[in-house]
This record gives sequence, structure tokens and C-alpha cells, in this order.
Amino acid sequence: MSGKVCTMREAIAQHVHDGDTVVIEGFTHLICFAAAHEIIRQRRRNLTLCRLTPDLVADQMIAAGCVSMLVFSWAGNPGAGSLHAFRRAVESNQPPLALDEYSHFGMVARLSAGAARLPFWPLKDYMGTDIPKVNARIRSVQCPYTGESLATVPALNPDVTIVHAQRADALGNTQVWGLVGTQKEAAFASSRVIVVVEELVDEVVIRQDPNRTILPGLIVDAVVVEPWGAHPSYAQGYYDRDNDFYVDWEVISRDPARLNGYLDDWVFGIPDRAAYLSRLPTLRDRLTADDRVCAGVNYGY
Amino acid sequence: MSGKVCTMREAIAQHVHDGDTVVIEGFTHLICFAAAHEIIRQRRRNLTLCRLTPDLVADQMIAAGCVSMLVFSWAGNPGAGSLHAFRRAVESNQPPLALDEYSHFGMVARLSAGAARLPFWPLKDYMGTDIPKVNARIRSVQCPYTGESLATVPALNPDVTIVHAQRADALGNTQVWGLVGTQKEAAFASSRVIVVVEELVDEVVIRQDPNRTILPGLIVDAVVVEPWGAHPSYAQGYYDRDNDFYVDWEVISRDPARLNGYLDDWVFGIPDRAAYLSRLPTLRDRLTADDRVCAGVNYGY
Amino acid sequence: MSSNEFSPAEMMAVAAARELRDGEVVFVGIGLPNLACNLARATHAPNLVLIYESGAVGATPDRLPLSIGDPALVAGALMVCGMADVFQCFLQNGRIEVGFLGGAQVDRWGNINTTVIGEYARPKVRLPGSGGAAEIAIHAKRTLVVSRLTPRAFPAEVDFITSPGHRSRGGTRRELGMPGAGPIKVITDKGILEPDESGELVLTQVYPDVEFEQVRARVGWPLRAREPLGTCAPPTARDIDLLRNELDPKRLFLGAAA
Amino acid sequence: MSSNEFSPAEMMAVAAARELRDGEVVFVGIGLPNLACNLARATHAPNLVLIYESGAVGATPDRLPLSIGDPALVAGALMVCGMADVFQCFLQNGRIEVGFLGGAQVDRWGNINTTVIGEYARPKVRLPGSGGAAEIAIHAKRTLVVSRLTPRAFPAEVDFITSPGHRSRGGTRRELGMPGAGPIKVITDKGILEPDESGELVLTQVYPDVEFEQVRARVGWPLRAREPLGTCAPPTARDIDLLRNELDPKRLFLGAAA
Repeated sequence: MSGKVCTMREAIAQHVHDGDTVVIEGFTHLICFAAAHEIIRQRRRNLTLCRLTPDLVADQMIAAGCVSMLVFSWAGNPGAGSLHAFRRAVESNQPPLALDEYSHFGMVARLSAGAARLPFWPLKDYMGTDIPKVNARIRSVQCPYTGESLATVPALNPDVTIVHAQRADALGNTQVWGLVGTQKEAAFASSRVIVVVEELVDEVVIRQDPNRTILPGLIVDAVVVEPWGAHPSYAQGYYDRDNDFYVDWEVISRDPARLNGYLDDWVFGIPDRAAYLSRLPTLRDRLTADDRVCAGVNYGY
Repeated sequence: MSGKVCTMREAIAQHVHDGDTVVIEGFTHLICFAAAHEIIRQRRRNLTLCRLTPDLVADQMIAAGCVSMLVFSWAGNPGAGSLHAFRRAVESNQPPLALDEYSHFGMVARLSAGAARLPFWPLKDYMGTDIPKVNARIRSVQCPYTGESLATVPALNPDVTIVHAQRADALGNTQVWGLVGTQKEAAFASSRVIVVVEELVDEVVIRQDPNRTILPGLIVDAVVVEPWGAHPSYAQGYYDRDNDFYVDWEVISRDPARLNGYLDDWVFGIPDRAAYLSRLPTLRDRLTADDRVCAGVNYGY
Repeated sequence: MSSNEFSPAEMMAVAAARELRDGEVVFVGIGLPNLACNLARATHAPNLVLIYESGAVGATPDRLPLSIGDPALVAGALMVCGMADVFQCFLQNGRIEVGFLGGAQVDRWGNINTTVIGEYARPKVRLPGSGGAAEIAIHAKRTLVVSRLTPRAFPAEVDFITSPGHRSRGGTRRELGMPGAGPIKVITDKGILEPDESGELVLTQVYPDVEFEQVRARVGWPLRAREPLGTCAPPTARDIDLLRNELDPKRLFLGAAA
Repeated sequence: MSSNEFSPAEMMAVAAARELRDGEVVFVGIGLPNLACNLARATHAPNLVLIYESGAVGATPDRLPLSIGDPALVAGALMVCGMADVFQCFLQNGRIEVGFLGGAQVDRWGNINTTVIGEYARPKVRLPGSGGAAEIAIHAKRTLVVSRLTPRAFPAEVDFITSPGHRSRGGTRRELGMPGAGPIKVITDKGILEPDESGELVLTQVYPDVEFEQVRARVGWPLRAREPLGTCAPPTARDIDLLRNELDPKRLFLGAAA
């Protein structure tokens, strides 16, 4: 049965609204560019975008004018340079961008609290740093046992979280391997969840190996099948990271005109991900993953 | 190389001392009776034993006089009856036994705090119950954002945690599938960790599927290879739960003389697990797991 | 026993099954609750999602589990997660629609005792304790209590509140900030109790051929009956056939044929 | 460049590698720290355990990773865990012995700035921010700072403290309750700085053919040198051979041959 399966256009139109707080997670791995491009294409506005590492995906959404606030902990182009659209917004207010800044641990703790539906999360962090001086949301609590003071961050409960994954069934039971980052916490913390997968599989495949499931279908609202939907990020077992594009981005994003040209050509100028891929004929040859299949385990009893 | 591999006798002698706080976890699955029997055999005393579900393993250790305090959340013989040695201790003080009682969520939270090395863990729980009235360790904290009051439990940081697992390498990199319970939290919370496995595997097997690893070798002190070491509990993919023995225990433990007879015959009267198994010739025929092997996944890139 | 006769246990399983709606997420235990869920799945609620506190989600066991950690609940499940996730991400998160509870004592307000009979420090009978029951009673959107009307099982006040009902010593659920609605039905072997506006349990339905007096005589407070007192529809032939021939052929939980 | 000549980057990688003991657990980043760890593993510390904040534990990549989330760090790792576990169960738990840090600014007390040059609200240059650096600086048993003596990189006081050193505006590490010992060495391209008793960074070693004055001229506070000032032993021929021919043959992180 079709279950929750829909197109990216339908998923974004139905679940991502102007003014929403949106999490597009994935730590280097499984960053859903396909969803970000559709959000840009549908011209969403005033989004509060949350990511530990904003990455190119945030640089593109900021340049496209979708984002009014960024909740983050590390905003760079790893190994390749800066996110220049992000920097222009912060350094020159073009466009204006509010920041809600933490460290990675603080962001992870915000999502953990959100997933557990606790109002805050305690952590031993931030002493001696200036981060709490510029972020009043970082507070403290006294331990009822030791009396010591611990830092706290507030729960992050987004309106919608977009998770890219290797595979899911039609009801959204989702399996991921390789780096899992904070995808589970972000999804459980969210009011709505869109899962984007490389492969739609039968429920039988999920039930074969239940320890691989990171999201149960009962928290998932939409399932979008979008092979190569994470490019230029990667999907372990499917395709490698397009490091060349990450290096190219340094040059593209440095020049606003070039960046706008990129958005015109690769986002606004095309209808969907299929068109994006059709313009990258060498992608499969360059980046398709080698086979490195592990052995299965026995669930018998 | 042998790494941390040793016999059960050596592991218990070196890492479990009189007066220690000991966690033997495993929720129905992977309860390490082999370690409990060796602790009884070595006549450890004044242990603070921590388990969500004390199960038969605690009933035997209490009857043998090893335990002076039990930290727990559900003390029964699931589907089969009572833990009568536990009940005699509590109802008639024979032998005396101090209780530190929570709900499952409270125990999980204590171990989560221990694993994170936080002094406490907040949870929305216990309102309207009498549990905090009999346990002063359950306290409350005020949320620095909403002002609401949340229950807290203190961290549980045992001296030693014993984890039974399907497989590990010689350095203690440990993989588990099926029910994982709170094994990971208990191990990270502990000063020392003993891993007991059905199979010792080469590091290559672990590295084939790193997402299956629940404990890194760097927190493991000893690795004991003890096939069928969880019997009458079970190991998914290796052997089924011995439900008949769980039912028999209701009769054995009801009568102190029979229970002592059991300990004499099956623990004190034999040197090790190998002797225990040699007395159960039909075990393999009755309980060996069927094959239900899942497919592997691709880690290529 | 022919299919137009039925045992109290069979009636209890059927009555509980009727409370479950298709697609709901149910936090389930062993025994009659497990039978009730499987009966509902086999009849009007094929898409019920069963979650066990052991961490098995969406289990479809090929045998009747003796414990909630049975390996048959794991093999073929949709997901297996750690218990920290079960209690934080599922239960405390508010994802559980129905929780099943049972206990040695159920009182006037639906409070449940599974801890001690007598004084906590030196009990007459030491019971297993809470397990996950306390947090299920607090967080599940609604709970169903399944308990037989054995002597002293329904006192005016329980010796120890393990799982809170509608009104505990501290106050009402709302006053105490409990997210869930609490025990909306107490399914006994003679009839069904429900809370009135004040949270006090009153008799709302009796099973066929049961008189109000038979229930009141077994309850430790002046039990009131809702007017008009309903009579529970008997199990259908299909219900009986499924329970006896498919779901519990060995009568592990249905007990001896009445 | 012959093997008895070497670049500053090569000397930095070798100096960092010498700080790592066999069997230690190292929280490592990309670039020179990664090279230093691989050099140590290839020489005196074969059992070094590398942990990346991405969740890869015990990685043995078959290519030089461009990012800490590189798939080559995952395939063949001993363990992959979620980031909640990385920060809570490994770092906050106290399991990390050595953490590597770098930054645009390092000050007199070893405080590091990777957040902004200028005012936070309207910075002259917006840098990436903390990532995991703040908590690594707080929790790792000791940290190694790897940073070049570029103009304005070593001011008396950083514009923003992202990662605390030995003395921040709030007080000393001990006063602030930080578990780790902080930056025990700052490895630059001309020599090595270490904290004195007060926590102020002083020059303790220069690299071959470097004068104290060349370092002091690039530091924004009246730099003192420990007496006697040591000279760092040059890389061995083996170090140079490994770095150039095995660990970074494309000189991705060693930079152009000096």
C-alpha cells in the first residue's frame, strides 16, 4: 500500500509553512539537499532553520531568503572554506539573520530534551566561555543532590524535521547506518516528520533487522523516495560525498551574483530532483559506492 | 592477541569485591547467570545489587547471602510467580535486605545520569505515587525556563557492571542485537566493566558492522567467553529462554531447603559453567536457536 | 464449553479489545492485555501498534509470549530500541495512546497497588513493585485496568499507591500535572467500572447474568451504579473462536474452561 | 626538499605526534591533528584510539578525510554512535584523554576564539563558531592547541572566548570547575608555548634555526621564555618519509613544500 508515500513537492507544500521552525539534520552524512531545494523553490519565508552544522544547505537557503533565524553550533564549509552567504548576512546584514548559537553539545542537548519532552537538559559545559554572554537561553540549575550548578539549554521542539535515510517502508519505519548524528532525537522532538529515502522497501525488509530501525513509522508523516537526494552530501552504501562540489562552493558563494546564478540554474530553473540529476550525467560514475556489505546476524530463538 | 580475555573465575576475583555496588543488567535477554553463580561461588558479601528486574539471578544471590542492598524497580518471576528468597528477606528479614526502590523509568534515568556523569537526571514521573514517600533519593528540581517542578533521581555509578553479549573482540569491543535494555548506560556508568560473550570474534568482524557495537573496548576491563552463560535467560540468535526453569523456580524458591539444595548442586557443588552445562545434556536440543539471519547492509562509499 | 457460553476471562479479554481503536499505539503487558490486543488486531483494529517496555515496537509474535522480553517479540518487530528511548521518546513524549495496567489492589479512585500489602517497611506480602506501571499510569493518554474482583482486591483505599488513578493523597490528576487521562475503564471479571465526574469508580456495565449486588459485595466502598446500568454485550462466536482456537489454544491466560 | 630539511607544518605535525602516548583516547579533528595522530600510530603509538565528534570510534581510514564525517571514517570503524553518546558518554564522562584544538585567535591564557573577530552582534569577520571545541576544551584531560603565528593570531586577549584556556574572565579552570587540565601545549609553526604556574603561556621550545625574537614579535603580549629555552628535536627521516610518502602524499594539509 502507498501509506505515507508522496512527492517532495507534496511533502514540502503540506508540512513546511512560512514561519516554521525547521530541522534538516545530518552530520556531514545524509543532509537532505533535495528537501532544501524544494523549500527554496516553493519560496518559504521566515523559517527558523536548525542544524548543528549549517553547511552548504543553510548557505543556499539563507541566500534564497528563506531563513530569518539560524539555530546552530558550527557554520562553515568543512575543509574547504566559509559559508559566504551566511557571513554576508551576519557581517553586513544582507539579508538580516538572527542567530541562536550554541556548541555541538548544547545543540545535541536541546534536541535530546525535545525528544524526551522535557523542558530543559542539564550539561557540564560553558564555564569560562563567552557563549552564554551572547545567548540568554543558556542558563543553569542546581543539583538537588550535590548542590553543584550545571548549565542548561531549553528543549528544541521544531514544527517539522526532515530526515534523509537509506531506506524506509511505506509507513515510515526508517533504517539508517553509518553516521546517525542527531537524526533520532530531532525526529522525536518534532511535531511533524518527513523522511526522505534512497530506497523504499517492503515492511519485511525492516522487520528482518529491527535493531537497525531509528524511527518508527508512528512518528512519521510523509515518506519521499528521492535517490541521490542528499547530494553533494553522501549516503553510506549508496554514494560518496561530492568533495569537489564542496570545494567549488567556496568560489560560488563568495560572489553573490554567482550564488544567485547557481540557484537560478540548479533550483529555480528546474522542476525537481530528477531534473537536477539529469544535469549531472557523470555523478553515478564518479560517486556510486563500492560494495562493502557486512554479514547479517541471527535473530532466531 | 589475548587482550583482556580471562576466565570467569579470574574476572570475578579481580573485579568484584565484598561491599561493591554491582550491576548485572539484561532485560529478560542476556542476563548473565554464569557471572552470578561465580560471585556466589566465591562467596562475595555485602554487595549492593542493581537491576531493573532482579529476576531469578537476584533471588539466588540473595538466598546465598551475597546481597545486603537491592536497587530495583520490579522484583518478580515474570509469568511464573514470585522471587521467594527476596520475599522472605523483605517479609521476614531472613536474611536482612535493604531496598532502594524506583520504577523502571527511574532506574533507567539513574543509569543514564551515571553514563553521562551527571549527578542527577530529570523526569516527569512519580506525581501521585507513594514511591517518593519511601525513597528520599527521589527529589525534584525547578525548570529554569518554565518554572515547573520535575522529579529527579541521582546518578547510579556502580563499581562494576557485568554485561552479557552475543559477541566481542579480545579488546572488549562488544556487539549486541535483540533487546538492548540498559546495558550501554550501565557499562558507561561503571568504574569497571566485565563483558561475557557467547562468541569471541576477530576485530575484523566488529569492524564489518560498527553500528552494531554498543560498547567500545576502551571502557571494558575483562572479556570472558562463556557460551550459554545466560541460561536460563536467553541470547537472541544463540538459544531460547528456558521458560520451564522459570516455572520450576516458583517451586524451588518457595522452599528454603530446596533452594539451598539447588545452590549446592548447581553452584557450590561444581567448579564452573562448563560443569553446569555438562549436567544439562538436553539443553542444546531443547533451546538452540533456529536460523533467522538478516541480510547485511552496505558500508561502501 | 460451547461458543454461546464463555468464561469471565474470555469476557474480560473481549471487553478490553473493544476499547482499542484501529491504528492506536498501545503499551502492552503480558497475559489478558496481550490477548486483548491480539484479538483487536484479528478483528476491528488490524493496525494496532504494540509497544512493550522491553523495547520491542510493532511486534507480531508467532507464539504467545510468557514474558514481555520474549525473543518472539523481537524477531520480526518493526523496531527494537533501548529502554531509555522507550520511557523518554515514546512514553514521556506522549506517543502512547493506551496503557494496560493490573494490580493486587485497585481502590475507589482507580489508584493501583503492586508494591506491598501492609506496611512498606515490613510488609505482610511483598509484591513486585512498579516496573513501568507508575509512568504508564501518569503518561498514557488513557489506561485500561484489568483486574479480577477477588476478595480484598478492591479496597476503599490501597495500602500503597504504585500507579496513580484519578485522585491520590496529593490531589487530582490535573492538580498534580499528570498528562494522561488515567484509568477510563476498570475491566473486572463481573463488570466494568468507570470514573464519575469526581473520579470515583462506579459500575457502568455488568456482564450477562451478573447482578449489581454480586459486584458491590466484592468492593470495599459503597459502590454506586450508573443509571441505567448497562449490560455488556457477550463475546461474538468469532471472538470465542479466535481466543480458544488461535490466540490462546493452551489457555495459558484464559485459564481453565469455565 | 630533502629529508634533513622540513617545513614548519611538518615540524608541527611531528611535535604534536610526540605528545601522544600509546593507547590513549584522542578526540581528533581534521588536518594537522589528524596527520599527527596517524604519524603517532605509525611510529610510537600503534594503539591510539581516535574518536571523531561525528560518532566514529576507532577509525582507520584508507584515505585522508576531508571532513570529520567522511564515510572512510565509518567503514571499518570499531563503533559508530550517535552524537548524544559522543558528548555525554565519552566526553562528559571523562573518557577522552587528549583533545586537539585550533583557532583564529589564541591569547595569553590559552583561551581560543573561533567565533568572531570584532563585536559579536556585528562582527568584522564571522568565524564558524564552537562546534565541539568549547566542551573539548572543558572536558578533555588535556588539550593540544595547533595554531600558526600569523599576524594578530596571538593577541593578549581574544575578542571572544569560544574555548576556555587556563584563565578566563570568570577565573581559573579550578575556580570554574572544569574537569580537564586545559591546553598543556600550544604548538605553533615556530615553537611551542606552555602555561607557567599562573596559566600564562610562555615559550618553552623553539624549532631549529628559530630565534626567540621571531616568536615574540608575533605575540600580542610581553612573551617570556622559560630558561633555559629548549630547541625542539627535528623530525626524524622516518617521520618525514611517513608524512610525505604515506600520510599526506598530496600535501593536502602539509601545504606546499617549503
